[in-house]
Amino acid sequence: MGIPGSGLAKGLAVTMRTMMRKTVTAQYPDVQPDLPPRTRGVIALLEENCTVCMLCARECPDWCIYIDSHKETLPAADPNARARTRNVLDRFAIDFSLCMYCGICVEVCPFDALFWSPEFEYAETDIRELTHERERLREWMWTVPPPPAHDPAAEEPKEIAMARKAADKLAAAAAAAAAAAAEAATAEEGGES
Amino acid sequence: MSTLLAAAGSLEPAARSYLSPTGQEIVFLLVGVLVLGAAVVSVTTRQLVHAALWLVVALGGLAVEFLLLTAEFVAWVQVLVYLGSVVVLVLFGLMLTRAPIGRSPEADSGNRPAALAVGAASAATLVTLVVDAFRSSWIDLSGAAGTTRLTGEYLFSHWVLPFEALSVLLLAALVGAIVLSRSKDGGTDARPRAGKLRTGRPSAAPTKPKER
Amino acid sequence: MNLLDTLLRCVGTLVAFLVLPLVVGQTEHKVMAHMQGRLGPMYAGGFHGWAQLVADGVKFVQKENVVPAGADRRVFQLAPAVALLPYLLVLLVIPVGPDGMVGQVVDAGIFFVLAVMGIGVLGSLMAGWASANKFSLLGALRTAAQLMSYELPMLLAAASVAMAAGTVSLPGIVDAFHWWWVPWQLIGAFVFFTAGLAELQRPPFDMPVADSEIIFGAFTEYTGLRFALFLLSEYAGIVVLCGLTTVLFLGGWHGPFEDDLGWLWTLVKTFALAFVVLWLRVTYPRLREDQLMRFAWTVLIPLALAQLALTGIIKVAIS
Amino acid sequence: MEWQPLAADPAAGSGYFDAYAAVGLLAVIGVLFVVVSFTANRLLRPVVDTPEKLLAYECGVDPVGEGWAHTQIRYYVYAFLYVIFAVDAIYLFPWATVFAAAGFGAATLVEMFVFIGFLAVGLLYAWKKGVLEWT
Repeated sequence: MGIPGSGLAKGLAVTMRTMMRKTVTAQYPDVQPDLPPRTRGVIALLEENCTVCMLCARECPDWCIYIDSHKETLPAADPNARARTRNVLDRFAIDFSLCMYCGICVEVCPFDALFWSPEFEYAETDIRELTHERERLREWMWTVPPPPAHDPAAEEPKEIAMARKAADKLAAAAAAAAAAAAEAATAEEGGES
Repeated sequence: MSTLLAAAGSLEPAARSYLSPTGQEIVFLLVGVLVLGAAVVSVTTRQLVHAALWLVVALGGLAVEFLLLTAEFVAWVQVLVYLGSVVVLVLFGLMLTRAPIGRSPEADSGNRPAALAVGAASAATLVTLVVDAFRSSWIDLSGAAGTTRLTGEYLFSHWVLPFEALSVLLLAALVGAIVLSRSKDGGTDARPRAGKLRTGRPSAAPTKPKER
Repeated sequence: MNLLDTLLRCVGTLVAFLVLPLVVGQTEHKVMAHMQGRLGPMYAGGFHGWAQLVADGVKFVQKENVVPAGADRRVFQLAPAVALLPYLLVLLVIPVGPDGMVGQVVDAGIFFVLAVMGIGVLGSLMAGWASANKFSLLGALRTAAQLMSYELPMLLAAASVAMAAGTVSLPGIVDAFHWWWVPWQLIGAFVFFTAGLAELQRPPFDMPVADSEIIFGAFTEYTGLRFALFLLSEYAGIVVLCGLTTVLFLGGWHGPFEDDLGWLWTLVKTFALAFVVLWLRVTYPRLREDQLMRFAWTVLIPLALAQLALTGIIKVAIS
Repeated sequence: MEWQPLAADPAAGSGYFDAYAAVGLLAVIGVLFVVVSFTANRLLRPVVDTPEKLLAYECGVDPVGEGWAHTQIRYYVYAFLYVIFAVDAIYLFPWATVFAAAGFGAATLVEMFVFIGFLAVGLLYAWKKGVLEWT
């Protein structure tokens, strides 16, 4: 900061340089945005997976998930067994005027029934119409992208790691057995000779 | 000197008729009526700020009158000093000391008759003086007599001493204004030395309350 | 000069008064956007949003005109015109090219310009007072204090040029211009341009309309067309300031091929300066109110006085 | 004393009254422009006055108190200083046009320096008194 005014000149240089650079504006309605994976656009429901466990509705900080269900008794397959009951989903709705897109419901769902969809253009003209029923939520399922591939540098998933460990152990045991057998064979040969 | 007088316009009585006024004279009269009207409204209106604004109209009309008399420089001085600063100063003062919108009867002082008497007396004096001094002489408006250059030549050849005295007067006014404006709170507020720029002072330091 | 010619020149001035500020405003949209890595308006008019301000004007004309219940109606409604018209009158006398390419030559020249521009303060004061809003009043007082403080360095710097040229007529000043005036009057040019910027309340001198403190200063209560007129007066002010700086300090139409393209030189210089105005707006943050006042009185005025002394001494030495 | 009547001044080109007639004409045109645009505005705009709309705007909440706030008197000092200095500055213009002319020269320069010197002393006094600074 030797010369007085050099800071001012630096400021001018910054804005001038920015003007010469390419802009970062995306012309949205003309050009669709390039959304990253796991974009939190809207929550989609895979109804078939839902067991009406109510975990999502209970964990939702905004209480914006409405679930109605009834119990249905299934006739027992075996006459000796008890009849089974099962929950049937009557209503699954999310009020997106309340939702704060925290994603807790997606996290807690034990049966992979809730997913993030990148679909974000679901504006309505009335705030009451932002409560979307299960049909709409099911439709959004089609827009859910396949899960992104694992990062090649990431740690292995636990299941695979355990399986691999077991397999490695088995392989090692097999190799050891083979080696022992081979040794025994050579000793026998040696004894013979 | 005589050249300058000639430039300032002939004061000889000329063979002019009141019955065939030129365009400039008509405009002059009309603007004069406007100025008079604005001035009367300015002193009679009961709304403080409106009075100041009517004063703007009156003073602006005067500037136009100067222009019509070819006193170009004086006209723009009128605009710059009276409209641009004196009236603004007046408005400033009014707004700082609560100028309510609408009528302000409490601002009415009881000495209307006295004011009227003083105003009438000074008007009568001025009218008598001007009528007596110029009588039926006509100013020759064909040459522009009030340009900046002519004013400058006149000022710096004949009126240097009053000009220098004026600077002393202005200095006195300046000092007086500062002394008056600081006499109330002088000394109570701890000011840093003038001319020094304070930098790097944290804003948490107990300073005066921020204005708005 | 017959009536038709005068009328044409006046209408031409009015057209310039309506078009040039829009050009500056549109340039501001785009320049500011790109300096912030954005694109700015892109739709109105088709090509890069060139008609955005025209569209804005159409919108403003159709907007409701709200006069607050507590306001002083007539003064409130009159204020935008008082703020706007001085700039129109000033634009008439700014010379564009040699040989009569000017709306109208007025012998008092700069003096006329500065005097008339000073009237604009009244518009702000009227607006602020008549709004019956304390923020407006505060903004009006700030505006008035700022305009008065910065008018003075402008007067002094302009006087310095008048000294150099020996005349106050604007075409006369450009006629007398030599290239070495630029370094000679450099301080004056800086003072004039900076003070003009402050007088227009452009950032970084936009304390009177500081939105984070006093909403929009004196113009808080204005809507629709009246608001648009205040904005128009701001941009017309940019045009006038840049045109004046060009004429007084940068030699107006002087440049290569000045006989044929003199008017183009004036325009190019004016728009280059207008670009600088926009550039400064994007780059610098707002000055604090007390810094603003101190800058005028303790930096610009002493500088202007120094420039006056320099001009006087050199002028007498060379004559 | 050498001076040229304005009509003969080539830079001016036209008579004095013609020049100001043009200025007056432009002023009339400007007023007409304002009137026409407001007439258009009156024809085009809606008028839906609601009491909320007519309230003073104070950051979106209901206005507190009245339309006047206590303000610092400091602004006034600047206005006062300007009046004094403006009177000073206007003398610069007639002086600027003549001081280098024949018959004036250095003496006039010194006269003006004395004049400005007094004012500069005033400015310095104001500065030293701390009127020009707040903090």
